[in-house]
Amino acid sequence: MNAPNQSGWKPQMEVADATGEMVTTTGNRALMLEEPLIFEIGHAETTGVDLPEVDEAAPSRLGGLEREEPIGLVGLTEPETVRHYTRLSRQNYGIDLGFFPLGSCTMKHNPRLNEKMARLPGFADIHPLAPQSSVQGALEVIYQLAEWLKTLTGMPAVAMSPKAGAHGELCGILAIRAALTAAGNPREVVLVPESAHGTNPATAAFAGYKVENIPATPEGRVDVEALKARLAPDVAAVMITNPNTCGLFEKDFRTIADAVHEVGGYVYCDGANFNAIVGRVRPGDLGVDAMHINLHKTFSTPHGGGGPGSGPVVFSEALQAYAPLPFVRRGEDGTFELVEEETREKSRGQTFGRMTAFHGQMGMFTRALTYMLSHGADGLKQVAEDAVLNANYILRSLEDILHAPFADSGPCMHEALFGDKDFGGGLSTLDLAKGLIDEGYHPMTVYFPLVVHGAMLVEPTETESKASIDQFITAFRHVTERALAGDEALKQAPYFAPRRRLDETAAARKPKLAWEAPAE
Amino acid sequence: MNAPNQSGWKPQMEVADATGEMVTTTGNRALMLEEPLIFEIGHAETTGVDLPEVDEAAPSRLGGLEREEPIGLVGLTEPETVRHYTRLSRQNYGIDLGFFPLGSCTMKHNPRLNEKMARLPGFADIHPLAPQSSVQGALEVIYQLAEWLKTLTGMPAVAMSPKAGAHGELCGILAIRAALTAAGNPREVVLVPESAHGTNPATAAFAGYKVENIPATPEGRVDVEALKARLAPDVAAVMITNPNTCGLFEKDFRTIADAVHEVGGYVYCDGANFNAIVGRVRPGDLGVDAMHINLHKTFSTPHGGGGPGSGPVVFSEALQAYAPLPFVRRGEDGTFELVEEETREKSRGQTFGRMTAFHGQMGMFTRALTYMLSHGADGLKQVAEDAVLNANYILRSLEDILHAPFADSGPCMHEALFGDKDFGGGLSTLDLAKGLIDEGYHPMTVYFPLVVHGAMLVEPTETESKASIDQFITAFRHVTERALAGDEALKQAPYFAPRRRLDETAAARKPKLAWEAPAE
Amino acid sequence: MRYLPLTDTDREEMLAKCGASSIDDLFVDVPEVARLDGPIRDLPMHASEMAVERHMKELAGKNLAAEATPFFLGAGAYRHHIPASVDTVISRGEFLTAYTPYQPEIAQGTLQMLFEFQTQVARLYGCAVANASLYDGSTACWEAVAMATRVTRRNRAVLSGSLHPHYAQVVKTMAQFTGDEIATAQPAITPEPNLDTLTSRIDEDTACVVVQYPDILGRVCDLSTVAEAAHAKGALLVVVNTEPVALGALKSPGEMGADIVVGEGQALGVGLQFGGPYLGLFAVRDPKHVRQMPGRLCGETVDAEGKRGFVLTLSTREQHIRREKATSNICTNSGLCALAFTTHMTLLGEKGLRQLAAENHRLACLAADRLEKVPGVSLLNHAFFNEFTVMLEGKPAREIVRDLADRGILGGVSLGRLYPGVEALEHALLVAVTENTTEDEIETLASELEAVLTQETQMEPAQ
Amino acid sequence: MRYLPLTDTDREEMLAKCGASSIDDLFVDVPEVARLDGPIRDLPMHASEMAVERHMKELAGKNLAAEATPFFLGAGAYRHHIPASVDTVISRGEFLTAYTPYQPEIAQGTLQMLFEFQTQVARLYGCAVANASLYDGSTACWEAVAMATRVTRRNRAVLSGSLHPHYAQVVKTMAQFTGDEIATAQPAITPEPNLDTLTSRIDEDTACVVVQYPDILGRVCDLSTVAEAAHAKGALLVVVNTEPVALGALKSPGEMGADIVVGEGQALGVGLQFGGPYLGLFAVRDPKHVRQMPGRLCGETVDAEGKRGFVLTLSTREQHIRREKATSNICTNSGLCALAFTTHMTLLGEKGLRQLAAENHRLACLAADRLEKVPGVSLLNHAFFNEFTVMLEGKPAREIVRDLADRGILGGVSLGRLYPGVEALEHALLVAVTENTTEDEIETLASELEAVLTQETQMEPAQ
Ligand SMILES: Cc1ncc(COP(=O)(O)O)c(C=O)c1O
Ligand SMILES: Cc1ncc(COP(=O)(O)O)c(C=O)c1O
Repeated sequence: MNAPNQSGWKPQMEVADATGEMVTTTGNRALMLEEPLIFEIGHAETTGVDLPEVDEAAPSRLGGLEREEPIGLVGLTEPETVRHYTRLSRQNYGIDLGFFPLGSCTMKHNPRLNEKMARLPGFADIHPLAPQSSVQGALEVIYQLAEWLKTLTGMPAVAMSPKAGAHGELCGILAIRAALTAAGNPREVVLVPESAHGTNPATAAFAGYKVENIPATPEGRVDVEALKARLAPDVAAVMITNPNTCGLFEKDFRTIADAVHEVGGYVYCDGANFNAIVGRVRPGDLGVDAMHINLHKTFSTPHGGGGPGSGPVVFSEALQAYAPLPFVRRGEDGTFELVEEETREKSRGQTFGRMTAFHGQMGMFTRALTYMLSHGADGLKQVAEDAVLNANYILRSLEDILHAPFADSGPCMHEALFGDKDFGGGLSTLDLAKGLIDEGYHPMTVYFPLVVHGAMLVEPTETESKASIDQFITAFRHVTERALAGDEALKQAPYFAPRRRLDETAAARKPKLAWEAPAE
Repeated sequence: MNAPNQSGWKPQMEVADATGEMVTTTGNRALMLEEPLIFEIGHAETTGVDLPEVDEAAPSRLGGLEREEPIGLVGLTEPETVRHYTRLSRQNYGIDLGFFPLGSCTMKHNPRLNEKMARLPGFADIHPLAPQSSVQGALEVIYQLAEWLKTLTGMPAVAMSPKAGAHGELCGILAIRAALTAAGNPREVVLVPESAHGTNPATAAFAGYKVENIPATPEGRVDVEALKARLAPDVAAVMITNPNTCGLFEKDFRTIADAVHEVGGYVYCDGANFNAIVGRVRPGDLGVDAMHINLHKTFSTPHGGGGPGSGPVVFSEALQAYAPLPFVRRGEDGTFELVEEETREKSRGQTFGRMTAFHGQMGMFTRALTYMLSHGADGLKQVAEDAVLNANYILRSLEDILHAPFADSGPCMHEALFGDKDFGGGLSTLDLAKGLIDEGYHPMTVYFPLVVHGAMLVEPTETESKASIDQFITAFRHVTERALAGDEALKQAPYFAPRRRLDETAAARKPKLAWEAPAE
Repeated sequence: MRYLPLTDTDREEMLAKCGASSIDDLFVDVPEVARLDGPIRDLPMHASEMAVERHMKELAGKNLAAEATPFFLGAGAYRHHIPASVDTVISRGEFLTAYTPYQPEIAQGTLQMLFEFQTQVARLYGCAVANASLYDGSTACWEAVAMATRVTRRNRAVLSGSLHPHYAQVVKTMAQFTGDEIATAQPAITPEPNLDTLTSRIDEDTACVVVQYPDILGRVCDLSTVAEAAHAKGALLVVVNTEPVALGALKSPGEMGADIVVGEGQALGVGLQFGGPYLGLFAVRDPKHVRQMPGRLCGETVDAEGKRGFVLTLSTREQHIRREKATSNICTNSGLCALAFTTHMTLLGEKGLRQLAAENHRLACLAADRLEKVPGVSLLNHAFFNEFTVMLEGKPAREIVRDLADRGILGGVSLGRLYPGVEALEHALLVAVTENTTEDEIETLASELEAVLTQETQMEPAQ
Repeated sequence: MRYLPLTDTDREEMLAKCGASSIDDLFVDVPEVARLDGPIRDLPMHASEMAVERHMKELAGKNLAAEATPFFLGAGAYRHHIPASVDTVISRGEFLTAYTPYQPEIAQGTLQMLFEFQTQVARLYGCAVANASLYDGSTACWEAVAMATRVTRRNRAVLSGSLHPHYAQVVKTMAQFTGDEIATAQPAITPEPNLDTLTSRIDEDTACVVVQYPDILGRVCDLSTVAEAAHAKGALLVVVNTEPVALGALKSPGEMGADIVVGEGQALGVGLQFGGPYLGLFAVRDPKHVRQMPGRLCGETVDAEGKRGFVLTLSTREQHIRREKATSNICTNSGLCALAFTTHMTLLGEKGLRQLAAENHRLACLAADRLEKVPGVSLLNHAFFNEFTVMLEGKPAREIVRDLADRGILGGVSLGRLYPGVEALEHALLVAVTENTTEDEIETLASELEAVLTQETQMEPAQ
């Protein structure tokens, strides 16, 4: 296809700017640049690589399955490719640009040394099935990281292979189910607080359990009495997030754990918020049986616009034997061994199986280990303390104008939770969030947890300076005042972003999920 | 200093946007972010590195010259540093963002393989004075690049050490002066066309020559007759840019060269525009005695916001012996040798000396060699052809509405030259340039060359697609029509850039060239 | 601490604002039992970048990087040349340090990229719709089985014997808890997969049949008959692909009637990375199945000014809305790997991908022919793309692989490692070849293999 | 061609628009004699990224990277640890692929960075104003001499004997054409530089005296007396610094009365790079000299809305305005190296720079003490920062350096290489130590040096 492009896309598109004035013929606004789809500028004949021309006469052993029809792909040369993605990137907000207080997501700075180390050929260019003698350094990375995680959590075992938090949750619940099954009865129910992240109930259901809600107290914590009342031999496990999604530490976790253990159940802890306590509290001391750790949160492996993550799961004595394969063991001679199905007999005889092909998110392991070595035990403790201090500072700097439902429940942990009470003119949390976008911020998490109306969950993390947080507070107060005053203009925000508010309803009504050449 | 910052800089700054509406309290406009100076957010006590605390008691052998007074520097942690420079970078325009037709500057795409190769420890982490046996690969890079340059230009020798084009000019003129001096008389005058780049006369003057202008013909080329008329034994050299800065090929270059040689003078060719002819024409065939090559133009080493560059100079037989030190020689045994003062006796006995410490811009050499190997002889020829085709396409697509003084002088080379004739309402080239900024483009070179009123020199380079150039033409026509129509609004452009027009007069009247803490 | 901006003065001022006299006041809710006095013992203290870099480089130095040796490993992870500009793109802070695009007005970069990615994957697979990525091929395989059970309301899945054993393991692991029944088999060591035995296992209770293409032995064959057989019984055909480059030369699964196509996308843009992070690809041929898909979907829409824009859509399938009724529990996926994949694919384009596939096949044919000439080596496959199985006489393949490694050659994957205890596979070696393989390296493998095979058997140290 | 977007169809359409039947029509103005028919012969054709990468890696592999060996080289180029984030910053496309900021409204990133850079350099040097960079230290040194002649309207420069010989060479090379007179001398091998002999060479025709600090032998001493002597005669003091880290511990040249301070900035952010690109620093103590400075200057101003912004200013000094009357012919400078320098300096800050300097000095003292214990080695310097000179008995230092290199140690720079033919310096070895040097490496150097010195002399292959 050699037409200028496949879609008849015209390079110019008359578009007015936010204020309806100052039209540019390109639709660009100086450095705020429009960018078409690759399918609108690429060609089937264009390529950004220099490979030998296909020799049609060459012998083929494809069993007569040659692909004859056009695939429908287009290519760009390197200059066009670099520019296309650079322009797209400029329509994105990231931690590198500014404050990104997305509650429950721990958007902390991603150290660049970690990126550099992960790219060393010795880590990036090795095959998962290479003879183990040729990858001792890689196995040692996994081993060292595992040791750090066990020590930081005070737990005896860890499964490294889960690919993200939710995968870790599954890993933990499966181990619990395996243990219960081995004991004769997998049981039926997993108890989950209303305030829990969606992955908790979804995971329990995926593992074949019935999910029941645990009520919360007015102060935003698990209602221990109600929970105890529900505990019975049909309860396989409770899944509790601690610090919880309201940003509070579950004071009575230990009591809960003991009660659950009493009825023969297990305690799963969602460790997504580990950043608040890392280096200061060991979940193992709280009676946890299984907990996943999001390396892409607490240990700063980059979120990358939605992943990849890594969700190792630490286990108590009781569950250790059921952990999945593979894992790394250090031999007497100091060499490292990857224990797979092949060698399973050697241990974890009761392993419930395998979570994924190969051995987990190596690229994240190297980053997380680099992060841990950089911070050390003292630095990690400081991480938790500064994260919690920043969150409390924000809570106390905003509670006077913004509804803070749990402000009286004591100090918050690493995130501050607010609600949209008293907003004027029918304005909502969403409007405030969009107003913050114009001010140059990524909004906090909105409408989660579900237990608070118009919830706004603000997680500053420890990598923000006081000056940065002070500016955010000023901006947040400014927009909040507009919201309380019912400022109409806020309904239209954002004004300055690459796009105004997008029509999500239309998107869902008749989904357009792939590009199609417009009919001639 | 532990105050939040040293300047009392307030994180918030009420600023209206372009249209005077939609104030944000931060001054940010969504992804268009304001950023203070490091001195306004940094602290003397803050640092982004982890080094041992200074031990005041440690033995000092500084001869009692300890620095007692504060230096006055501030530090930022890594998160703040990465964000500071990322935010600043977003206030910049670069080739990666869009079309950058800055005439005479050859803003072509910078291949990323080149960046990767230059960062290999084997190139980036070696010392210029390391024993030569330990840096044979580096010497081979210089040698191979030198061979490429000699072959592409058809010249017998090359000096690799000049740091940029202007430095190369100096190198060439000094070699000429050395040759003339050796012949008994350095002579007094260097002839330079009015259309020449400012570095040409500046260089000649720096080398102790009197500069005289060569007049141009109405069609934009050197006036050969006038030049011949002026040639005399006092003329040391002529400096001619070919293709010239009007974007034309100097047809009569060979004739001129012969005439100059007849009176015992030398021909210096400014090779900044080599991109138009690389792989298609060898300057050596035109009678050139010395020519610099901007590796940061033709051979795509990045401009980096103003450098570094690299300006190797090729020499004719006549000048070869006077070339500066050092240079790389290949021994019979295939080993490479760096010839320095130490070993000068071995050759270039008459070298005029040394242009710089060490051996030149190695980091640019690796990039340029990578570029050459990628393109090859066929690719480089295509580079010149596509660069010239793109420029002519622009010339012919705009000449109907924009004054193109030399449109009838035949095809242009790699750049198209226009003037601001017939603009309405007192609008000028500058206004058109600022209008293009709003449209999402970096303007062309303006007011150079001096021979054309309100000159606009458009150099597309070969790394732009037709779609990209078509969109530019559309935008350019749009803004040109506004200029011809005398559209008042254009006087205020740009509207959407990080800053509106800046007051350069005020800047020069009382220069503020360093930050100073505001008086309390 | 180079990553922690708060100064001591900041901390004091902020504690004061919080009415706290010390940081401990903010941790009062932590029960006594769980409080630690100082930094955790048995762990090192913070270290400079220089020191950490030394440590990590030392560890990296203990691994034999593929670039440093003749390399023939595959079995679900392939080593292709990744253009330098891919790393430039994924290193852009705006991509690297962004979160899932929950605020679309300032996430159009990620969203448009995902829309382009979904389109590329759908077309590569010959499907209508692809999602925004899953963890990896193996988990995508399980998600496909789970989806098939939802679509068909049946709970029995038939896995081909020549499905990657790790993938089969993952499916079986998950199924044992969901109560789904998984019918598996061992790969038959035949030049061509026996589709009849496979189709014969499909019955009225079968939700789906899962086939790998090319399969774990590198074999390729037309799956249309399997599709027909499955559809005849009201079951879905799930096709698994672990080498996307193959589809630049081979008919797409969609063209052969696959209902769900899943696979591993690591081969493009992502690299080996010792097994992760990788990229799970997931697509469906029939748009009507979209609402049963797992994972995120990016869709086109318009903004308040009518400009085209992109958003995450159909979220009512997902855990954050649907909770226990979600189609999957996945949240974080493989966003940045998807970016690497789509960037590489954009650089290739239709032309480049076909050239890349052709070059891989050319070299693989070369290697197969050459290895067959080695005494004691026989080629199993009739057809293959860039990976094939050879049977070795004498020692088990696992020992041969170690012998070759001792000679600095990564000669292939022994099926014995993947199928511990399966006699029939002990002597099978899986050899993969890509554009990165030189003809010299093929020659080296052949001659070294010959040397190893002919040297009299001797005990090797355990791997 | 992966870098050339035009398709053949594009080319046809565009040629048509230009009224050309073939590309040759656009090159008609090239005289017959100079036309080439095909691609230039004797050069290879285009190659894939994979092939080029192989070739370049092979060349890189032939060099002994400093990170791979005990390393003690200095003499104007120093190896410090560069934080990883520096490369992140200079790799941002908006910085990397920008040109000189001629359009300030869309170049505020580069301009503000330069303003911050100028401020840092001025403060480091103890000066009022610094420019936006020159090529490197050696050319900055010549520019300083040239500026001094403009300011004083005199044309004689006195160079200290302990100025880096390459710098002296560059100054002499330039001066021979400008007619300026350059008085040079050899470095005297004394524990301290003899300032009296230097000041005695200053007379009424002297435009400036040029002194390096720390000097080429690593020596440091108070230059106030030289400043006074120079000023007494109406001459300027030019101080050259090749190791900016030293000024984190040592009094600044400005404090000692230097009028112009120039130096090499490579040590911070830029790296070794076999000698280039490097970073020329240039500053003046007295603002009144600003209009005689070479190179670009970035200044603060406001935009039409009153917002603070930055522009290139005082351009009437420069070639593009002043042409033959410009203060220098420089155009392209070292912008990206300035960015690397300023980023590294921002990461250090006052505290980090002082810590870095202290650590360098601590290790250098350690090394000096240890090497002095080696039989046949004596320390020359009384005072030094992170580099010092040792005198070796027996073989010339140049051979010792080669012997050490053969043992995989880069033990220092032999002054013999810098001063060919100068007897007195034949046995002098310049040893540099930075935070990158480990105490083990110092021990290794000492013991290997001992081994080399004691082994009986034998002919070495020419370097
Ligand atoms: C509280 C909580 N639990 C679980 C998860 C799921 O983790 P992941 O996204 O890594 O699967 C998240 C992440 O958003 C979370 O915030
Ligand atoms: C025609 C011409 N000559 C000389 C130069 C000077 O080259 P450099 O900037 O590399 O010193 C330039 C660069 O702008 C130029 O365009």
